[in-house]
Amino acid sequence: METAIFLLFAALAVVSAVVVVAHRNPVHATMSLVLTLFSVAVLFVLLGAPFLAALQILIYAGAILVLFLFVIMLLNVQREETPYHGQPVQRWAAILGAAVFCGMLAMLLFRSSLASNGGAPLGPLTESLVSFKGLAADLFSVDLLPFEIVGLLLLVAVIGASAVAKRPTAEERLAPGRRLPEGPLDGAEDQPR
Amino acid sequence: MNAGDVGSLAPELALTAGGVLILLADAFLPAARRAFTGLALLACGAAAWAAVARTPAGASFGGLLEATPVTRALSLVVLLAAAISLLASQGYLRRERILTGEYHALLLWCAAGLLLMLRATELLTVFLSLELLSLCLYPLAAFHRRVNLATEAAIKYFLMGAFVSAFVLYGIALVYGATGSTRFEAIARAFHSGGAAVAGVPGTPGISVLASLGVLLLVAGFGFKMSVVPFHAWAPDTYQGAPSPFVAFLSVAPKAASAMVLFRVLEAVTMGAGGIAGGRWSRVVALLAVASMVTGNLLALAQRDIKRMLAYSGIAHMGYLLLALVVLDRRSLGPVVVYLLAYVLMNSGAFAVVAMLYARPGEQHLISDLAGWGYRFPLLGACLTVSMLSLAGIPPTLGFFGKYLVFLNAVSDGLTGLAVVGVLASLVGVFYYLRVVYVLYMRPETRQPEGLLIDGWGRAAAVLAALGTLALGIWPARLLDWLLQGPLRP
Amino acid sequence: MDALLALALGDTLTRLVFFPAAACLPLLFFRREAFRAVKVYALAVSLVELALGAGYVWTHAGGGFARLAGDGAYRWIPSYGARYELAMDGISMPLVVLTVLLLPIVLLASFRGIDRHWRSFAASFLLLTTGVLGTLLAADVLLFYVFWEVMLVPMYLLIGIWGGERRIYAAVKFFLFTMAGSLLMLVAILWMGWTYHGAAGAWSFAYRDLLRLDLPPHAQLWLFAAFALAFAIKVPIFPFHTWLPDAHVEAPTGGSVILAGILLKLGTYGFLRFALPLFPRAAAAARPLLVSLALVGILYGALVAWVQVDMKKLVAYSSIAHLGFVMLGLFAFDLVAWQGALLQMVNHGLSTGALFLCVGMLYDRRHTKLFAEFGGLAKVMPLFAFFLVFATLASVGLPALNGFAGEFLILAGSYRTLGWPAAVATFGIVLAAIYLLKLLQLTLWGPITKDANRTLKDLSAREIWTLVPLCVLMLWIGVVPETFLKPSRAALDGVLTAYQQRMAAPVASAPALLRPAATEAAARVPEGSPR
Amino acid sequence: MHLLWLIPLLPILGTAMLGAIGALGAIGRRPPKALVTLIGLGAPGLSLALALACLARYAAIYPRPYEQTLYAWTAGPLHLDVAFLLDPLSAVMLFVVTFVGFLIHVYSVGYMGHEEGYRRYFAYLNLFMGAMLLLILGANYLVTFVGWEGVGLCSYLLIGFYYDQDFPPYAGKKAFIVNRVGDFAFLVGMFALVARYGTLRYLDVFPRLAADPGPALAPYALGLTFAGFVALCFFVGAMGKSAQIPLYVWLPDAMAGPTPVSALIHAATMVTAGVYMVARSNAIYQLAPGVSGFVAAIGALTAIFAATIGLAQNDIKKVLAYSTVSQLGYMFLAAGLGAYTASIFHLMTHAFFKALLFLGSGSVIHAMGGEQDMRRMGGLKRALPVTYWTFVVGALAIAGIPPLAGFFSKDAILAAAAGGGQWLLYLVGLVTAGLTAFYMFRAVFLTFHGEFRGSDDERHHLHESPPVMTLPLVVLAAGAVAAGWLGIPAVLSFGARLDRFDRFLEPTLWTIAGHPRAVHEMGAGTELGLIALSVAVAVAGILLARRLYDRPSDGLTGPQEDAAIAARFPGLYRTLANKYYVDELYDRAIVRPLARLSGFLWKWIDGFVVDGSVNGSASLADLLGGFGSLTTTGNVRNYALYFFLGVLGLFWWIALS
Amino acid sequence: MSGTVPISWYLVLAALLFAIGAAGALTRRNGISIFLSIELMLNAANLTLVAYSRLWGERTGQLVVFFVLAVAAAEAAVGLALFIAIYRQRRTIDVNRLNLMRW
Repeated sequence: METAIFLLFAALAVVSAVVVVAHRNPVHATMSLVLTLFSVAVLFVLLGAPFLAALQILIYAGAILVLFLFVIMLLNVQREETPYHGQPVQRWAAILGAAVFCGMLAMLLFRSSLASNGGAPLGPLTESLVSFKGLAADLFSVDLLPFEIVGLLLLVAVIGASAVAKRPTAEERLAPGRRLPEGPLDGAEDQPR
Repeated sequence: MNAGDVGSLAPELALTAGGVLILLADAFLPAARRAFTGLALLACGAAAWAAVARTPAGASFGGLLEATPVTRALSLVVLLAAAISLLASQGYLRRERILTGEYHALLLWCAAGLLLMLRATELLTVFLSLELLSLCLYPLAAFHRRVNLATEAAIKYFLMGAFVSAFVLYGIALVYGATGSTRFEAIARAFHSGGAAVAGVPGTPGISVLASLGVLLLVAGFGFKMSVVPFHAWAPDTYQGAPSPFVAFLSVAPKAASAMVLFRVLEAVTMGAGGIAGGRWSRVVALLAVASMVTGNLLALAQRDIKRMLAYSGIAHMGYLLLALVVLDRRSLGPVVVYLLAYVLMNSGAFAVVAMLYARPGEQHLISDLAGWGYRFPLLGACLTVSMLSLAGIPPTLGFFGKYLVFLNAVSDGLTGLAVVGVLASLVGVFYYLRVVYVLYMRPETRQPEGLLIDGWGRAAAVLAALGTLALGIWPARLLDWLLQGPLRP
Repeated sequence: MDALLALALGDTLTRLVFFPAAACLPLLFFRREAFRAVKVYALAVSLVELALGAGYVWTHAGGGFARLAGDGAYRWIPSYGARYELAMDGISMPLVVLTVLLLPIVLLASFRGIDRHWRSFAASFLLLTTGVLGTLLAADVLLFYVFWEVMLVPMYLLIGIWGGERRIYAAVKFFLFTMAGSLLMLVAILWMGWTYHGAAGAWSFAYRDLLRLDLPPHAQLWLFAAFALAFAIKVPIFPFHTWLPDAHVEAPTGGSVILAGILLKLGTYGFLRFALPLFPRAAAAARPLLVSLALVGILYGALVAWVQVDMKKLVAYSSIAHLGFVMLGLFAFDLVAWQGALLQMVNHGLSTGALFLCVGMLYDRRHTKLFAEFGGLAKVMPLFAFFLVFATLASVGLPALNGFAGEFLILAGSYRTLGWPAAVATFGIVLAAIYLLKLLQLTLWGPITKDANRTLKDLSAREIWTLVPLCVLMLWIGVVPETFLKPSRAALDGVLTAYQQRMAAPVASAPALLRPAATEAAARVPEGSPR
Repeated sequence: MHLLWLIPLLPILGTAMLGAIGALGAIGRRPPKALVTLIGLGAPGLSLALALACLARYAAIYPRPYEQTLYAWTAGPLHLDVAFLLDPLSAVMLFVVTFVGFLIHVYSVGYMGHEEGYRRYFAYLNLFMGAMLLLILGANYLVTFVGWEGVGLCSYLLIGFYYDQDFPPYAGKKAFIVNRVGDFAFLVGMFALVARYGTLRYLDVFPRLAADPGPALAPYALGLTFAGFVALCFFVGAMGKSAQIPLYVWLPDAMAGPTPVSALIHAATMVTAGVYMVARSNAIYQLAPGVSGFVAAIGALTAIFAATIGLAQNDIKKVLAYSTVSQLGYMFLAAGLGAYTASIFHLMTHAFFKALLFLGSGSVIHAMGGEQDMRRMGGLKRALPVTYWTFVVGALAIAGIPPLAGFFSKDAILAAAAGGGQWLLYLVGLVTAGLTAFYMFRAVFLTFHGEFRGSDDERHHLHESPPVMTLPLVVLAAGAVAAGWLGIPAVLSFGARLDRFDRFLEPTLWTIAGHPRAVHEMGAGTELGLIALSVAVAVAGILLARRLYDRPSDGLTGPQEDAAIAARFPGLYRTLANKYYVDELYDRAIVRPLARLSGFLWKWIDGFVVDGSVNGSASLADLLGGFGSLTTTGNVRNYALYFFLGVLGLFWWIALS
Repeated sequence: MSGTVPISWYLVLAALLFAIGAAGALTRRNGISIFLSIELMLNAANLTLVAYSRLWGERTGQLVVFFVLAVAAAEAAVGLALFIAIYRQRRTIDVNRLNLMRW
């Protein structure tokens, strides 16, 4: 039963992942990433982390990827990329490298972590592992510091994003010898030598 | 969470608070913008004071952070870089009409992230603070919104950074998988005993190659932040495009913190294992060091843009720095710290001058544009010269002294061969550093200065750096005596 | 702190070394265009420095300069064993005096030739002096290295800023050549410090401590190679010499004088002070090589000098030949030869310096150094002719002038220990006559061919005053060399005997041993607070 | 006698003073000529007086040598005194140099009177005197060498006295360099002595050498003994200074200097320094018979070689120059044969008559307004009687006509050759004597007899020289007549020991155990026969010259006669006239190859090999950098790939290790 | 559920996903696509962490994942802002064409 679920969603994850990296249209890629994330979330459940699974779907699929879609639409870049022109070396080196990487890794993994639990099925899921309580407790005890850091991190993200994305201010437009940017998405100047 | 923990966070808190204050001021009384630099400097000063005086030595947050003389020293190094960069920024931001609070805030928060990272003794904390500072660096690189190069630099930096952080995270996962913990001392124990770090769990007999891969990914990740060959390629583009005064920070501070983390990682792996594993890792580091020294110097030779040249030279310098980490022992830290301090002073100083002397951030910063300006701007010329000589490792500058310690360390680790490679590489280096000097003083002027804004802050930055380089180079005894209390004793 | 004060103000080597550097600071307060004031100030400073140097030598002459004595040792970088220690003995004394003597002369000589950036010019010269004196007086090997490098920068600026057309090429070449050698020397120094640390348990780069190291022969060979390379490039010895002609041709007159007069000596001085005493066995092993290189230098330099078309190049190549004699003398390991070599270092500084001054005077007048542009000058510039002939004869090695005294002792001494190579070297004096008389022939004698030369002014009083002291010294050394041989005798003897003892001692086995301090007890000075 | 040191010093001081008053010239006031003359004559005059005084005092302690040490050079174990030695040998030289030298100074006052470089001239000349006196008074090789090079310098300066012309400075340079070749050997010899005995003092080194002459030397090869090696070195030195084959080439060119200079330096004193040095080192040469033989051979060869060249010269000074060379050869012949006293004897007489001849020629040139070509002279005896007669005396003296000086000294040499059984050398000497007589009188007849062949204004310009010039001529002529009487051989003095000269010099000759000095035993008959023979040859030479050039049977004037001879033996004549093409040979064989080599070294070794490799490595680094920086493509995907592959590579490496 | 599926399967799956993501990040030209691939890699890492924490039976891994989710969000915000900015100036986010600076 469990094995079946695993195989099903593993396959789903891989396939959709391939679509993510292979599809020319960012929108579709994003969509299939949602699929991948979902199947991974399922695996989280299998691994006894239902809370994370939920977060995965809520935050990732729910928030982040929507943001992606929004930007893609905004920049309206979903038109087809001309297929990987140029740099064939780059492409093949990348694919080959990834294959080798994955291969070596898989080999080692089989060896080592088979050794790790001797092929025997894992022990039963403990309450401490699955329950939200433990997690929540940790956040305010041992992992308090990371929690605070993440708080600052999010603030930084907001400020940083706004600082980058906002259009040049009126004051900046007065900067000597520079063309005034027009339009909502405009600011291109300083053509390089 | 007890008082001690809060106290141990004092420097970071100071910086964060400074950033928040500046943002608020930016929002509510924009007239005060001229004062932001001063405010930010105050925050840095407070942080420095806190780091030295207020931070209790030892672990805090249940061992997520530690405070040792080394971390203190490195904190000061980072804050020094921040201060120089801030001083240099004022004029630049005003000249470019982009003087807003975000800049200072992000810089301060970035410094906070760095302080956290170099004090963190646990991988999760390390990762988070790494992300924190990276997320500050990307917007700062792109801060000059009207300049194509800046945004492009930021994009490149961001894509590389995200890509690499994925690797780092995977590395953390693998290490965690092999040892069952993310705390360095636990990891060290695990590597030592060759078993699991968590009590009552069936340990893996012998740390598998997977663990090594994990460590390797971490090394690569922080090697990337330090711009070590072959993880270096982003540096030249980013340095060239990003605002010069910010590069004064970018090119030094993250390297300092990353070096510390790198040391911790390698220490955890080798201190215990020693023997075969130790040999393996010192071979890796040696390889990276040589690659960086040779590549960095040779490629810098071909540069005409001073910022790119400094980027490649930075790569080379990280190579020298790694020489000290080839054979890990407590002795290695002394050279590392001194070298980083030297590097901060001379490199930030150089970029501070560059920020003032080049008025067109959107274009190439050709060395040849400085022709004859050594006489037009005697002070800045002198400062730049000092920086160059120091980078070239010529006494009596701190740069020489740093090299001296690094090479001495290498020699006394029995790595005379590496030291020889190092000096030969630095011979190549002398050539392009001298180029700047002779362009400054021995070539006739080719262009009139226009649109420059050279303010007292900037001069202060340059002079501070140059004087520091010279003074500490001539009389480093005090500095060392101070550094060498605690674990640095050779 | 008060110790520092005492060092800075007392009659100490420290004051001697750092006074010029300190005297640079007031230069900041001169107006940029106030050349006249700067000139006067710089000259005054140099004269004070000369007084300081002479005074120090005078007051300390009592000890006979038999062994290194100076301000005592101070912690400089205690944790890594580097110390600040300046000391002088009969080996460094003559060169120090030469340095402080040449300083005012070159400044005076530059008054007309240098027409821009006088503040920087004066500063460069003063800093250069500090570097040179420090190099000569450092009694701690690391300190020596530091000064050795410090010297480069001002010289680089001198060549690069006030030089001729290809000045940048020359300056960079000079810098890189020297760096190439000295960087390897740095590694060797570090290695020695570490070895000492291993043997004695404490870091030290002090000269006298490293002297106590008894290194196994193979280690000595490597270290010697590193040191010798650095010094050989500075001297310069044959295959490493090509930076010299370029540097000389491009450098301003003053730069050439200092370069030839002092910087080159630092190479030979380094051999005498460091390479030979520290690695006796390696030195002995490398002797055939270096002797043959010295011979090559003597003959090669002479022959190449002969076919030059540019006066300065001729003189530059002649320096190669002359220093070949010095190298020969050093590797004769004979007291007579060493005395000659040391004397010859001074001689070369005087006579070649004078030659460069003369060439510079012509350059100031005609802005060319090519032989083809001159000829028959004796008619219009008799005084100049006199001085040029005088200097030329001095470096030809005419008896009763300084060159002869040095060369005679070198050759006489090295003949005793080396045999025929000395005879071969002696042939160098014939070649010297050939190319130096060519110099006279093409500049002074014959009919005046270029009209521009008919109206040349003879030497001004200023120019005469730059040359007179040199000529007086040349004559003095030539007639009564004893005055200059005596102070260095004891010191050289000490070095030589120490060398012979160590050659007699059994070969050290790795790892390095520490020889009992007793053997150096003679050469020790009590450490610590200044006396 | 304790003022000995003043003798060399005075002329040097004279130079200094002349230079000092020259400095006045720099300020603009020309120094008064009278003052120059005063100093220029006063200094050598004083030292002449002193010298005579010292000699008088020395006669008291004779034969004990008197040594005076001023101060020392000390370098390590080596002690070299600056000291003077007065012994018979140096006494003779001292007399000759100061006496002849002073006369020539006097002569110069007249000769150089109208020259602009008057002061400079006397400065140089005084310096020369000083150096020469150092040379001969030196108590060790070092001091001698100082003088040795000093005179070399002065000859350089004086040959090049007319520096604003092309040739004289060149000739001076040539002289200096050729001399340097000799000095090189001299130095090596000294070094050898120092290395072995640690001293150069004559009174030390010779006994030490005699005591332990050293083995046959491995390093020096040539199968020489140590003594032989040193002797050879010193002789090579002498070759340079005294113009012996193969180093004689500079002397003829040296005639470019003012004539009194030629008289003083290149005839009377400096060029004889080599002979003096060999005689001084007689102990060494006695220890090295082989080398002595070599010396004799070279001497003989030079004598006849130069004499033959002298036959075909038309420049009066050139004739005298070659005759000087040939006479010097004579002296070395004697020295080589072990007859050191004879060589010094000849040296002295030669100093007189050769100086006389030169000054005479100078007087002629002076009268001819600078013309030196005998073909443009002739019949001058009417215009210049004093010059003529003194010149003839000199010619007779050198030709060896009794009872003039040359006869005795030359005879002593020939006797030595014959007595030593060296008949070949004797023969050479004899022939040379004949040739000498011939070309000297060729010169006499061409110059003074026959019709004047110069231009008219020259004819009007002709006049006898002023007394200040003729007086020295007369004095020297007297010397040329009488000087020989100091050494009248026993066979002519009917047993009375009149050979004072030999006996005077006797103490300076060292007797070395196992090396008996050549004492020639000849029957009085043989000796008289030989004397007669040599006189006959000389007379024959004179008569032949007279027949050809004075009263030509075929009515040809001298030059035409030469032309005729040239037509008869073209090859031979051209060879002689061109001095056997030796200068050309040296130029092609030594000078040019050396120059070519140097050029090669400079352009190729320096420029190409050394600099090439340096700059090459620099540009190689630049190239690598250039290509290397192409890897920074600007495309971030590539950067990521580098990272990825880097990780992969390291991972692979670790996984394998 | 008592784990009948060996942990190694999860790990291999994660490795596979990571490799796919890496390959995508290296081959795509569209900046956003690259960023997507990177997100994929992050997720693979997460999976590994969770799997290991299951293996060790302790929570650290899960906690890390929890924080990483937040980090990913923040990264996305900044990154996308950057894309907007560059698009403003260059009208493209094709990294092949973002090469004003090179060599």
